[in-house]
Amino acid sequence: MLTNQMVQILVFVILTIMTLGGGLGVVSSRNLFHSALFLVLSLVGVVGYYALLDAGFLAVVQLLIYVGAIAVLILFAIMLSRGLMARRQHQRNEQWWIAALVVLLVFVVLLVVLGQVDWPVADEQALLSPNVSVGQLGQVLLGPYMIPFEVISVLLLAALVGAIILARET
Amino acid sequence: MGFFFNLTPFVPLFPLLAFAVIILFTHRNNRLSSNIAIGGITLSTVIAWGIVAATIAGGERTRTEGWQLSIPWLPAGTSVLDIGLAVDGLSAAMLFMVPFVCLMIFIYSQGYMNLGKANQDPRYARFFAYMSLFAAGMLGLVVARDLLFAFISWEVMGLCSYLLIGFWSFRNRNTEDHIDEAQVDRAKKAGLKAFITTGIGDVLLLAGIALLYSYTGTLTFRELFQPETLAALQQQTLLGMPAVTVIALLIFGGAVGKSAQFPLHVWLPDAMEGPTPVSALIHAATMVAAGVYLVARTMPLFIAGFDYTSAPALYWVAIIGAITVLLGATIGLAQDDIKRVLAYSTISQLGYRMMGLGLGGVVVGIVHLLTHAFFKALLFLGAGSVIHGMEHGHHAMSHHAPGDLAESREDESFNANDMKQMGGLRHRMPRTVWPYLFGTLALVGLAPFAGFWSKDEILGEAFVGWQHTLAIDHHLLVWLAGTVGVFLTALYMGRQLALVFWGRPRHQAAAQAHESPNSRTVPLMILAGFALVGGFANAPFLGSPLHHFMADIHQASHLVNVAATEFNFVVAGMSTILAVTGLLAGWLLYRNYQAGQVEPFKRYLGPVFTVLERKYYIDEFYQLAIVQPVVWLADQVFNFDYRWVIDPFVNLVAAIGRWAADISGVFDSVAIDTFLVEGVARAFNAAGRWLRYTQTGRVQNYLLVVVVTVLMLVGLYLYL
Amino acid sequence: MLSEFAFVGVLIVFASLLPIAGLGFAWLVRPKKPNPIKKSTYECGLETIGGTWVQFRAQYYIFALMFVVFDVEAVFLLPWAVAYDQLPAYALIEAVIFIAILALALVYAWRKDALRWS
Amino acid sequence: MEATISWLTTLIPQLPVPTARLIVYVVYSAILAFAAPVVLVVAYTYMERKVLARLQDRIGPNRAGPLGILQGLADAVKMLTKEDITPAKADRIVFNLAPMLAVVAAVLVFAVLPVAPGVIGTDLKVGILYVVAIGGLGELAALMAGWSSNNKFALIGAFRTVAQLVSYEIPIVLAIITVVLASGSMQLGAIVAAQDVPFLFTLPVAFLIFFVASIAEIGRCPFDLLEAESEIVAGFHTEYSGMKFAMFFIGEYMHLFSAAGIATALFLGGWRGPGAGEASILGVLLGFVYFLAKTTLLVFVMMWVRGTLFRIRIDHLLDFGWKFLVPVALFLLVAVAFVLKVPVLNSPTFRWLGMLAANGVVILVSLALVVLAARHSRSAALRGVAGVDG
Amino acid sequence: MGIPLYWWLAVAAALFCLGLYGALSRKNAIGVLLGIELMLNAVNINLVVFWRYITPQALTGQIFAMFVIGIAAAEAAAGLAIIIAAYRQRDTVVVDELDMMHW
Repeated sequence: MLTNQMVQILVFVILTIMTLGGGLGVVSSRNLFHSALFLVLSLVGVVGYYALLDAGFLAVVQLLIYVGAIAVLILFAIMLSRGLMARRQHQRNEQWWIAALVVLLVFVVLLVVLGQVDWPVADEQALLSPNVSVGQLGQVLLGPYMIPFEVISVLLLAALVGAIILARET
Repeated sequence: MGFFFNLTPFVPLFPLLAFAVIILFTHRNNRLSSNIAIGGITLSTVIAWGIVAATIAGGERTRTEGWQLSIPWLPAGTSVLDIGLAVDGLSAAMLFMVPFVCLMIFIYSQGYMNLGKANQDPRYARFFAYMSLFAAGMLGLVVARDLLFAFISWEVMGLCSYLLIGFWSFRNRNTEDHIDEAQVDRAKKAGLKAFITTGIGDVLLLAGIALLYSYTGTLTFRELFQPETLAALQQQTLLGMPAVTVIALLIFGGAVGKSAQFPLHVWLPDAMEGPTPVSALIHAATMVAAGVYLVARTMPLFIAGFDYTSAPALYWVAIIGAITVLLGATIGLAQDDIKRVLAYSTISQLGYRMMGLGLGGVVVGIVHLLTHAFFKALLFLGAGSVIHGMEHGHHAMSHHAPGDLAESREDESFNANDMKQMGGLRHRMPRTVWPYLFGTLALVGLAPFAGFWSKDEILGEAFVGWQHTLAIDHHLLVWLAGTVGVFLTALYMGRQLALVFWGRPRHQAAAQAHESPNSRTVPLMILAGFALVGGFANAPFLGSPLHHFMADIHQASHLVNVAATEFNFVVAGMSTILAVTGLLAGWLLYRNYQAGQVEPFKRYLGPVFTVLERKYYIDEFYQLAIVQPVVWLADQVFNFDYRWVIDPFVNLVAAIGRWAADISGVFDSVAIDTFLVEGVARAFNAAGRWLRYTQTGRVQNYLLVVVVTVLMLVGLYLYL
Repeated sequence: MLSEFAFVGVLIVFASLLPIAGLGFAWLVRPKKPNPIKKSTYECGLETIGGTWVQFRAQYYIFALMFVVFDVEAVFLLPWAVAYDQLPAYALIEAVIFIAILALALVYAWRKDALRWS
Repeated sequence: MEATISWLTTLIPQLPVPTARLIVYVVYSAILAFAAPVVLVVAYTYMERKVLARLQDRIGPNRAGPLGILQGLADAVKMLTKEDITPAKADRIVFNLAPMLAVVAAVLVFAVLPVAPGVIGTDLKVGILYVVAIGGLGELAALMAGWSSNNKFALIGAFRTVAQLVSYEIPIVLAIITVVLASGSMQLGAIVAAQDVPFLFTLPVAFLIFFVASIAEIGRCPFDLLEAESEIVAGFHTEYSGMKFAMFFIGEYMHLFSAAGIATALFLGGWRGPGAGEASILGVLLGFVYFLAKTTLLVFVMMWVRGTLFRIRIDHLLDFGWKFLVPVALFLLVAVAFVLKVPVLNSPTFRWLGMLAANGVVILVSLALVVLAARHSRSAALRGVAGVDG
Repeated sequence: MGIPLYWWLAVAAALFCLGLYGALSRKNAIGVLLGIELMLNAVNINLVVFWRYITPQALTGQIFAMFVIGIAAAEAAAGLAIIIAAYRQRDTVVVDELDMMHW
């Protein structure tokens, strides 16, 4: 008999395999194109996480922005720098082993620290009925977070202008 | 009438809109642009005067409680910063003056910037845009309901002063034949100087505002001046003083910068590198008035916890004011540049206002601000007219004498601003001289001109204050400084009149100077009218009406000196005698001054005059004591990095390695055992390489270092 | 409570079964006689010259760039659109400012000829 | 779906709800993932051939079965038995994954398609955004296919495809935001429910933008540059053959259907029509028929367009997207937002009329601007000629 | 929620560490960028998880995640443009060879 929790854990495990496996692929693959595809896999896993966490809007946004837009951008950039694809080269620099050690240390420290904290988890009732409507999101976004909301458009404009200046063939 | 109050936002908004429209859309069409600017300020003036009328009609209640509007402006997560506008008696009084004087100056500017002529300024439209923004800033400050909006307006003004004072640093040298590099350079430096010097004050002001907000959680004037808020502020101590006093002094610091009080006055005389209308705007209606207005507005903070005769913050206001009066007036004696004399006179007159405020007299300070605005705008515009006349004369001179063209073109000694090259202009510029004379008399403080009433009230207040105690305190000091100041003012103005309008022309240009066109002389005449009658608005024998109009606002706090002082014949008589004496002395001494002579003051004062001429060497002192050390420090830091420590160290390591290698070479030839030698060399080499790793230029190395460091910090935090 | 995405999960499984089944079945029935010529790169019958990685123009990248920017802006506009009825009138002004900045980006790209395919 | 689940639990009382839900999900998934693609592809290819043939004064398929009705089946068998060729230099894994991803992406859109009253895979709160987001997977599939083939044509085709897809996704999203603004929800069910008057009549400009951009999104004529034979052979799937090619083919036709279906749901009132409703089986069936009819009508229009218009050049294509559709869509969005905040228009009828008026203004202004711009550029060109002559 | 909070945090930490490793050890600038994207996503997972488990009634976590996604998009756009420009200038995207700031 499948209980709700078992399904959730099963889905969680599958998503984790996707996400972390994808992440591992990103950092270990020798072919940059494959790296980028692994990134997509990993990000789709994150989409699943968001869906599992009842953040439906974010899940779709993640799919739209990361998979639909950023991944395409990255793939374009990879294809545009053709030298990368032709030359088979070592993908790791010489400090990779130090990096690996340090990162492992970071991971252990994080696990220990995260385990020690007593997280103020909300009560059962609140956990069961999270505040998820997109309309409420919009109200918050245009209310208290109005300034960041406007600033993000300025940021994007700046990024676009900068990127066009940089990427244009003159 | 109350209808006008609801239009208050438009008072600063119209000039702001004019600015936006000019910058964004119409900047290619010069005439349209300046007309938009004038239209904007005209609308502001109309509304502002409507508000003034409404305030007068509204009676006491309107004047004390006024009208206000608040807009939730900056929602930041959970808290919201409000921003708002308010009108009461004090702002209404300012609203009467500011937009109107701005309007006069704008109209004058149209002629001054040579609209439609061949030598029209290449950045004509931009000039009007900046002027509009400047006016918007000042009007915003006047109608501000809280310190936040006041500060924003304040900074807008700071920016505009920078842009306008340095306006001619971009002057197109191809079309402007008489503009030389040095002048462009001076304009640049003057703009920067104004920006940085006032910036010092702004930082203090911002610190004061921040402190105030952290203590009280509000920046709205009305809430701040609630007795309980003030009482709470007195309870806090900061640096061994009541917090409120520290805050008041910080706010005063801002005013010292903006209102050019000693020791931050140095920017104001240089500010006349900008076009003359800018000087008029800065000296009369906007910039320097802002500081005075702010102090008047926040007066309860200065007094809180004390009586207004003994509040320490006020004491310093009075002292600084007194110093500034004497400083400005004495330097003014020794300047040759017509605008510079006026600039120092402004500094001196600002000192008067601060003295008035320092005695707790909000009203007297503001009244002097108002009267001064009219006659100083008049004087500056008059000076501009004179300068233009001189330039015109210079131009005509070279034009009419074709044989001398080459010679006169290279006439390096000619300076249209130099009073010593003028003379006898009363014949050449009959329509400028009378307004100018009116302005002078108002400035000197002769009855019945505007300056008489406002200045005498400050002196009277000081005198009465002294009479109460008969101690040697700041009242006496203020009175003495003010009275001496009256004499000095009369002296330098007498000198100026004699040099500019009397005597014989001391340069060919003066002999051929031309009267200015109507666009310039008409504003002069209007302003002259105000200089003549403006003082009656608060004349004691009319019952000091402005006192009732303005003073009520601070009555809630029961702290501020709002009572009108009785007309004091001793004070008035004394200052009148001194003024007449000074004026006559200056006039007599300089009436017959010839070009090239040693000037009379210099003859009598000798080295003292040189000190005055060099403005007490304050600029030099700042250069020596502040600018150079800062530059030096920057150099040292650079050297530390580049020459002395970091780079040499890296080089040293390399040198040691090389040296060791040299040794090893010798060793090698002598000894057979090369293993050891190579080992040493390798060790040093490795050391050098290792040290160089700290500067690989590779982002990822740096990132790794960052991660490791963070890791170490986390470890420290967790386990220590 | 199962997430509203549960059905999507089930559908993903079945949707991937379709091509797997199709390809698998085809693999069973189709002929398999590879030879080097069949497996060469198709270039209208000619021999391939040079690598596949001819230099592409950054033009493509700029379109992707525009797309990213507009996509993000759209994502921020959607909550606004959904909540629009419950929002006060200033939401219109906020959004107009937002869209104006977005339009500015378009105008910039347009004026810089970044959108021209030449 | 919920109705079906409760029906199932009443039918077999001992069945627990989660299991019933699973069964319903599995059955509906199977229908969407297996039956729907096959039926759709067979039906629409047949329809397209017939329609095109008639438009070109031909008969079309007429051999396999009566009226050639079995033509689709014959094609399927042919595809199945074709040899599968993978180029030697291809990246095998990615090469094989790409067609699968294309099909999966196409099927996933069906999950939120409200095909009949109460019949929808899952009525996501963010349904319409989900549709757009899934579209991104299609771009990914094209890029993967183009890259892994190791073929210049395929790669250029992939670049072009993606450039076109991303360019036309923006007007689509903007049109969608307009609809969301008018209906106040991203849920497709709610959008359908909000259309007492179909948005086709209140937001005709949004519909036109959406429809035109949709044609470009699915890469059909006149926007079929992705497979411009004369330029880049067959685009990103040049190297594909046999069943893998069939996968792209299936994906394309499903895309056609889902684009028309989404347009139906957004603008034509979805399954709504006289008599349709969730109350009875008949109402549900009627709704399904309405939905299918409206969708097929849109598909037919697309085929008609294909048969009538010629392929446009890529620079014109991108210009049309960025310099016409996007500005108009932005303008429309602001105009509709403005209308919705005008306090006078508080009754639904007034709101509809207001929106219609806004649409009218937008289209008139933009057309006027286009005419002006065209006149300007024409006169500039004429001046240029005159200058050369003089 | 059937899944303990700690699992989520551990997964996010793991993803973050993978991204960090990628950013530190990749020779290729685009590879570094991919690592950074992974890290950003790890952060986002944390934001959403904290929203879901600790403050499910306040939407701050989701809003922040949205902003992070927006910023990530801007970062990717500008970063990749820089890489393309660098590639065009120096014909390489190997980070070690992009050392104009070296010594």
